[in-house]
Amino acid sequence: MSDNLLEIENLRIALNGDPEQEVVKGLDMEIKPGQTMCLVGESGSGKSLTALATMGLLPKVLVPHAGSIRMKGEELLTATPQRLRKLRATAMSMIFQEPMTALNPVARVGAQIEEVLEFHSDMSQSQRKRRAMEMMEAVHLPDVDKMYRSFPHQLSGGQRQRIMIAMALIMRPQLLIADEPTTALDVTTQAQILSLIRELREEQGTAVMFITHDMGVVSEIAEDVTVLKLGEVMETQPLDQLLRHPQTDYTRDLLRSVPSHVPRAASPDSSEKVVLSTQSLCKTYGGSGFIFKSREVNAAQDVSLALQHGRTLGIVGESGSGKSTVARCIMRLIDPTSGQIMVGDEDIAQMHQRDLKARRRKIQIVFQDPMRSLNPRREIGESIIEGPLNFGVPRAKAVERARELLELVGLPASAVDRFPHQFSGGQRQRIAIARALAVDPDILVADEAVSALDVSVQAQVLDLLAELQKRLGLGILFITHDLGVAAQICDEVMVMQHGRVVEYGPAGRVLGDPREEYTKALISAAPGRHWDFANFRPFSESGRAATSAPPSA
Amino acid sequence: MTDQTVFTPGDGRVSPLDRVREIVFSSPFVFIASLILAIIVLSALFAPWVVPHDPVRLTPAQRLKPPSEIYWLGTDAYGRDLFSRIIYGGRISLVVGLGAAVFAVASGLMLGLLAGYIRWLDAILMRMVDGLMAIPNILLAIAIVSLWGAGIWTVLIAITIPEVPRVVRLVRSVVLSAREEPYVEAAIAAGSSTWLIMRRHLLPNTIAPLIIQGTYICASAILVEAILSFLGAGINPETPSWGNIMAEGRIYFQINPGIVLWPGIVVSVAILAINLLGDAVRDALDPRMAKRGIDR
Amino acid sequence: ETLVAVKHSALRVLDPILTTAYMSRNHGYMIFDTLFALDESMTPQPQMVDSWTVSDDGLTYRFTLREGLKFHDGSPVTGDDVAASIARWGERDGMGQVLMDFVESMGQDGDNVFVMNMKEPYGLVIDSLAKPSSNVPFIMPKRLAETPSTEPIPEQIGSGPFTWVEEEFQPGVKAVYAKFEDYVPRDEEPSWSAGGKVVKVDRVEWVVMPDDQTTLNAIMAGEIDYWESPPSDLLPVLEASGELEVRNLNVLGYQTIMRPNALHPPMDNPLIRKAAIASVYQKDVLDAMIGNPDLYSLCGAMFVCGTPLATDVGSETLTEGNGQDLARQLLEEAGYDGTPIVIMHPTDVGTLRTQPVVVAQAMRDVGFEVDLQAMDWQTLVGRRASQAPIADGGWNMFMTNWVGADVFNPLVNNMVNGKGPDGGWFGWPDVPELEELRMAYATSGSLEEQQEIAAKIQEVAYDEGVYAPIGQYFVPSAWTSNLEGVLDGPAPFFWNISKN
Amino acid sequence: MFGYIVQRILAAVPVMGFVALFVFLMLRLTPGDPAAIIAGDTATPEQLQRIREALGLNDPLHIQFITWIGNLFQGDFGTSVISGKPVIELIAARMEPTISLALTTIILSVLIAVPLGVIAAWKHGTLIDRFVMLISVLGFSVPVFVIGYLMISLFSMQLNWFPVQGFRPIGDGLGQFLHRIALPTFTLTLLYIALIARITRTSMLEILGDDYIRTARAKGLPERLVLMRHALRNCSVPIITVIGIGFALIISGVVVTESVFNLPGLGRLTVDAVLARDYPVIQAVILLASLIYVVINLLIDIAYVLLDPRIRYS
Ligand SMILES: Nc1ncnc2c1ncn2[C@@H]1O[C@H](COP(=O)(O)OP(=O)(O)OP(=O)(O)O)[C@@H](O)[C@H]1O
Ligand SMILES: Nc1ncnc2c1ncn2[C@@H]1O[C@H](COP(=O)(O)OP(=O)(O)OP(=O)(O)O)[C@@H](O)[C@H]1O
Ligand SMILES: [Mg+2]
Ligand SMILES: [Mg+2]
Repeated sequence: MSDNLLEIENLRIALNGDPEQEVVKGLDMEIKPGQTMCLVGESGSGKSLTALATMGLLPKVLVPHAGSIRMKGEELLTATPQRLRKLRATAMSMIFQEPMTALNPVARVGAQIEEVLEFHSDMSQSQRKRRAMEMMEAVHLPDVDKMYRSFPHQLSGGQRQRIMIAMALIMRPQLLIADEPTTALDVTTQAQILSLIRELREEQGTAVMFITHDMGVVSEIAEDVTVLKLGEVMETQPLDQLLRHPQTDYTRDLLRSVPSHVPRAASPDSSEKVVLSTQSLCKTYGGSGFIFKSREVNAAQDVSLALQHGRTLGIVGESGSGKSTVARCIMRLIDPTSGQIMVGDEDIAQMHQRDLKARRRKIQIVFQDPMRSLNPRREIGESIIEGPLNFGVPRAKAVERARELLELVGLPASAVDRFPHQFSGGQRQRIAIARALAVDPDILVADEAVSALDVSVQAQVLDLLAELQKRLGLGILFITHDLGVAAQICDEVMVMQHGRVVEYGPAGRVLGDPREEYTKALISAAPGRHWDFANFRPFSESGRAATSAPPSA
Repeated sequence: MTDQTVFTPGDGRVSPLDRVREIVFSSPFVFIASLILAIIVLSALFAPWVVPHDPVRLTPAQRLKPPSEIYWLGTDAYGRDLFSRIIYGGRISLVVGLGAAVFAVASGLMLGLLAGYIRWLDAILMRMVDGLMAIPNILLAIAIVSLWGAGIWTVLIAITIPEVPRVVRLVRSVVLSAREEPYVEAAIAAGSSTWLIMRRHLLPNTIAPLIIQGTYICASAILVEAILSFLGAGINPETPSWGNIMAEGRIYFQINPGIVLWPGIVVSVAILAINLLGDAVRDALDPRMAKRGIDR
Repeated sequence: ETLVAVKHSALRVLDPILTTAYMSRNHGYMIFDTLFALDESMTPQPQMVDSWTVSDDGLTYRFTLREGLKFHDGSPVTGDDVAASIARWGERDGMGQVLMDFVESMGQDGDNVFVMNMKEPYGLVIDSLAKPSSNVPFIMPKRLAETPSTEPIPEQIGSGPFTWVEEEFQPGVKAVYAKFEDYVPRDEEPSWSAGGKVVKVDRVEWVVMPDDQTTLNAIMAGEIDYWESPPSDLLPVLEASGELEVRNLNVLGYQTIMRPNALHPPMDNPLIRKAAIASVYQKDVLDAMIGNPDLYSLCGAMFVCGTPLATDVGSETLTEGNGQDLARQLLEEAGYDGTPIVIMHPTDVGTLRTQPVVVAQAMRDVGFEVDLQAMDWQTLVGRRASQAPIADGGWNMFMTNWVGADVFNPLVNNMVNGKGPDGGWFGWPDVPELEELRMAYATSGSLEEQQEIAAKIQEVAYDEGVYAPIGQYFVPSAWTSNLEGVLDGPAPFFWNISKN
Repeated sequence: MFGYIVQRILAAVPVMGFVALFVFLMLRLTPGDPAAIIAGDTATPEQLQRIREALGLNDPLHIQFITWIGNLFQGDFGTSVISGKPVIELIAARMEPTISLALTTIILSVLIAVPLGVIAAWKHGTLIDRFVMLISVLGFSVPVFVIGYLMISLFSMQLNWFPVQGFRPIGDGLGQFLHRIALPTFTLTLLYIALIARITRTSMLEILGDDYIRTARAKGLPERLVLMRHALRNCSVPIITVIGIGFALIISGVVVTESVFNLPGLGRLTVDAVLARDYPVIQAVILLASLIYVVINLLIDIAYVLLDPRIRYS
């Protein structure tokens, strides 16, 4: 009898129980009481499935057909549904990735927390309420009385995630499984949640199985780390050990792909002509309505920027700060409320859609979500040539060009007649880039173009963009909330908050030596900023901190 | 979104024929439904070669005969062969069903696309659509038929008109949500015109829901035709349709229930088959249904 | 005690003078009374009238009303009421209009004497006043009878054996009548609408059931007492139940007819009209429509078999079914060019659904092109009034049914009216000879003379192809066996029936 | 909330206006003449003309329309041209059977169909699911009158459990009322079970894959509560929509049931009125039915807001 809390041994999970279609291939793992174990690995490597298998919540089609999962010696895979129900919330509980959808939208959050007590304790109604409120306070929710009666949609993402945590911990389980609990949150909120989990673990002695693909987060929270790849364990090591001495090539590659928070050298020439600029751009949403006006949102206020030929301007800021709004105004996908948008020497801010059509070939956009920005029903070739056809390029020529472009972005030319779902996320994002390039634009707007991608894939796409920029002299407007990414690609950075520009300047200066409080807060919240993953050591040891000025600044 | 998606080599297209085959063989229910439907459609199509008797020829001396070797299902009140009438009746009923589905879907599709994409038109069209929807459909149909005279065209129109608003609303809602999709924005950014966007990006999205709506309309039109006949506002009773065979036969329910029950069974089976097929197509076209395993 | 009866259709219009609808006529018989009434030998008998005299020159009629006749509002019936009622009826009814042509003046002489002065002697005065079917000369209070004949009377007050229960009237659902306690019946035995109208139940409810199948179930389950006109096909089921009585009450039955429109080509040619008639065999029509031979008879008499004026002159093809060759020959002779004949086909009326189908088939068989147009009865009613050409919504032919009593002499029979587009009946044949003959009939003295003229009319009518009876049929009624005293008559009567 | 309701009611005005105009024109521009119907078989053209005059049918169309609308605003729905009774009285007398039947049908259908749908979704892909779906497809595959006849011949004629026809107002006693309304209710219910069970199943299927259902399970809740408390509540919006639309449909759908069971309801009134070209009655009934539809839609929208806190008035 070991002293492990959770033991997973040779866990094999297969689609429909068919050993040919295994998605988890003989996983072993042990978690001791009070230990924090991080599960890392690229998307699809089986992290979530392992967690779900432990909870007994696997989708029906996925069958654990071999191995065992033991909780304090008790086999879970063969436990009855009743027994599992009993164990959930009391012995083990789970927090899910999406705080938006993991809560029942039509029930008050207080009731959702209390529900746990209803089934796992014999407290009275009022006791339950008191306990729930205590727990809500314990996760540092403000104004608990009001929160208690709120519906999920009335809370922010961070608050919702706290509710989830309160719900998971209210019965003081011995094991907390957190499946990417912060991925959907912006950096500041993420930092708060991570420290909350740390704090609760220390107070309650809960063991944590923490799932993430973000090495930064790992470096902040893990004691031990298990690296997964395609359903197999690559290695398990204590955190420091892993970061300094990764045992496998896979782990090494993974660590090398993590974008550094040290800004890259800016492109040398800063006297190039301005290809895109805005003056006092404002966008106000809402305010319309037949009798009763809807609420107004000032999504962008007084935004002025200038993008030079062949250079990259980054826009960073937390979620909802108005980054996309600026991008969409510039693309004239929405109509700006006021201000100017100069493309070349023409103001397109109030231009009629008909006249815009011809101007569109100068400026193209790459959207955040590569799957949704490609029509799933059309071959990707069709998507790529749509623009050229609109601008009068003969079809045969357009297709020829599409093939070239695919090769340019590193895909086989023969891929033109495949459908989007037949590609991986990174490949799709390359297709989206190829599409944007198809009309030979001067300006490329990339709105969170790499946020949805794995670090390794992300790195490839960023390299691609940099290369293209060098070859074609594109001006890139790059929108991201990831400061590491911004540091890697931008020549200049603009920080936004609540629709306003807070700070604007050369990337090295803004990220290395921020002047505004907000920028500082943003930078200090970024997880893993102390660690130089690519060189397997902390920055402190490499002799310069992430916050110090880059050499070329 | 998984990035692990395997890069499937080879041709990604599925030919329409394969698609049909896939749907038909997706479950034994669907297979049987397709088979039955095929039999009904073919026998209606080739009715003149299938039926043993002239379906309109009156032979008063043979009225209300029970099933026999000559008259397989017996005869109706005019001495016409019930079996032959049911086979021929399929022609009208299927034409009404298909016609209503095609007309309703076609006109609803046009109006819905317009409403969904052209803001100012939307308000006007939607008021009219709301108004049409508010008028009770059977009453509207009865009014149209009895006012304009009963013929296959009027019955078709009467059945179609009340269905159009539903299609318009459906298409409009699909368009409204599709036009928020990034790929539509991407098309705008690529300089595509409104019409091109509708044709390339919005129209294909409406197809799956329209097929389901279409099968529903088809089935309900066959029933409404029967109801109109029942209420005395159906197709000219000389021409057999499943509806008017039943309607004419109902007073003989005690004497020869087969006149109502046989066509009733055929109608039910046909509609059942159409519905099952519609569901199967829906499942095939809506990947979410097929892919998503339900957690237990 | 309440007697629940299912009627053949809904009571809609309550004024039996405004409309000729049978339901309104039947309603009239409930709450109104008549001066004279026909007995089962079709002889006029006094009903409200106690005694009457005719002056020797035949110009003055004096009718003395019975003692104690009262309207439902309590006022006595006077000669003035009668005069006003007859005048209103005379505006609407065909036979009444003829009568009015002969009347010089009408009025009262003392409270209960009604006097009628004629311009010249007229043989059918009493027959007119005893007219049994639509429109029946019902007697109503003067204030009601003064309503223009194109507007409905505002109240239902009569002197008949039943009173009208307005509160419970739901058009299209039910009509309710209560026994009129102050009604003074005659002493004679009831016979058709003549004789004593003794009411033996407290209430009569007329209900409408939209579905025959439902009515059948309801009467079998004992939920209703009386079914006025069950479809003939259901009679065996009703008879077989053992608890129901099924009997034909109307010995003259119904005449079903086909009526060509004489205004438009090709049917403006009498030869074509005759060809159409010659193509039809009554037995085919009746077999399809009624089925049971006990319930129909082949009858070519325009004035209905079983009446004094019945004759089979000119009707051989109809009753023998041997006219197809003649029809083809006539078509040839007329040079028929294949123009389709538009037959209006009402699909919502059970008793009219069949004939057009059979006739169409018969006509096609001899070489006609037929365009059978389905429509509801009300569309037909609207459209048949149109004299417009076919292309503009006109028509060539339709079928309808008449109660025997509505067609049993040349004056009431609308179809032998030859006045043409002005004053003729739908179809509008313009045959002056027919009009002369009808006038001769009206003024003729003896039955023999009448029979002779009627036969001549029939001959001319067939020869001109103005219309053809395509069968006589009977519609038995059914009632539960606890009803007694159900009367025969040209219309259904509800007095004399007791329920135990 | 109040403002929202006012706004919605204002928005209904053009809808009703469209219905009024549509119905009016449809009736007047088509053949059929109530005067000919009143006059009967022997009327001369001149008499017809006078009757038309008396009914106001000779006025120009726009005058007739304006008069009608004007009277409507004064609460006057006109009088039936055929029976001479005020339309409002005719309708009032016919409301109860129709509304009763609609209510009993909806209530019974919901009670049966929702659990069926839930079970089918829960047992998705199993034989139970298939069976429930088959039953419900069958429900709307069989013409209503065929179901009605079969019901009567089984339950009334053979078993003698229910009367074959007729209606008793609820004022005559609940027992009487239910006894009479039972068969028509069963008949119509089959159809609505089909509709409601299907939508329940479909929306449950979608919801059951949602994250918060997994959360509920992760909390260790019993399956019954996961389904009822978390899943069902979240699909109430589509279900309510179908119920609401179903209710509106019933108003016209009862025509056949009313005929088969001889219920003196609105459906029959309208059919009779159409067949007799009783314009004021047809216009009023259709307008009323549309109004009911609009009101039900309003209620549905209000229900949305109550059931789903995310939906706001807009
Ligand atoms: N319901 C399902 N049906 C079929 N395959 C599934 C299902 N859920 C997951 N898989 C497959 O199982 C594999 C592992 O999935 P899992 O969700 O554990 O990945 P993950 O490591 O959590 O990835 P991510 O970082 O994207 O969340 C993937 O290849 C995925 O495609
Ligand atoms: N269509 C819209 N109607 C009303 N408000 C909107 C609309 N789109 C965005 N907003 C609001 O405008 C503000 C800025 O939104 P925007 O999408 O530009 O933020 P963002 O910086 O791109 O955030 P994220 O990082 O989450 O994408 C937010 O408060 C958002 O709620
Ligand atoms: Mg995962
Ligand atoms: Mg954004």
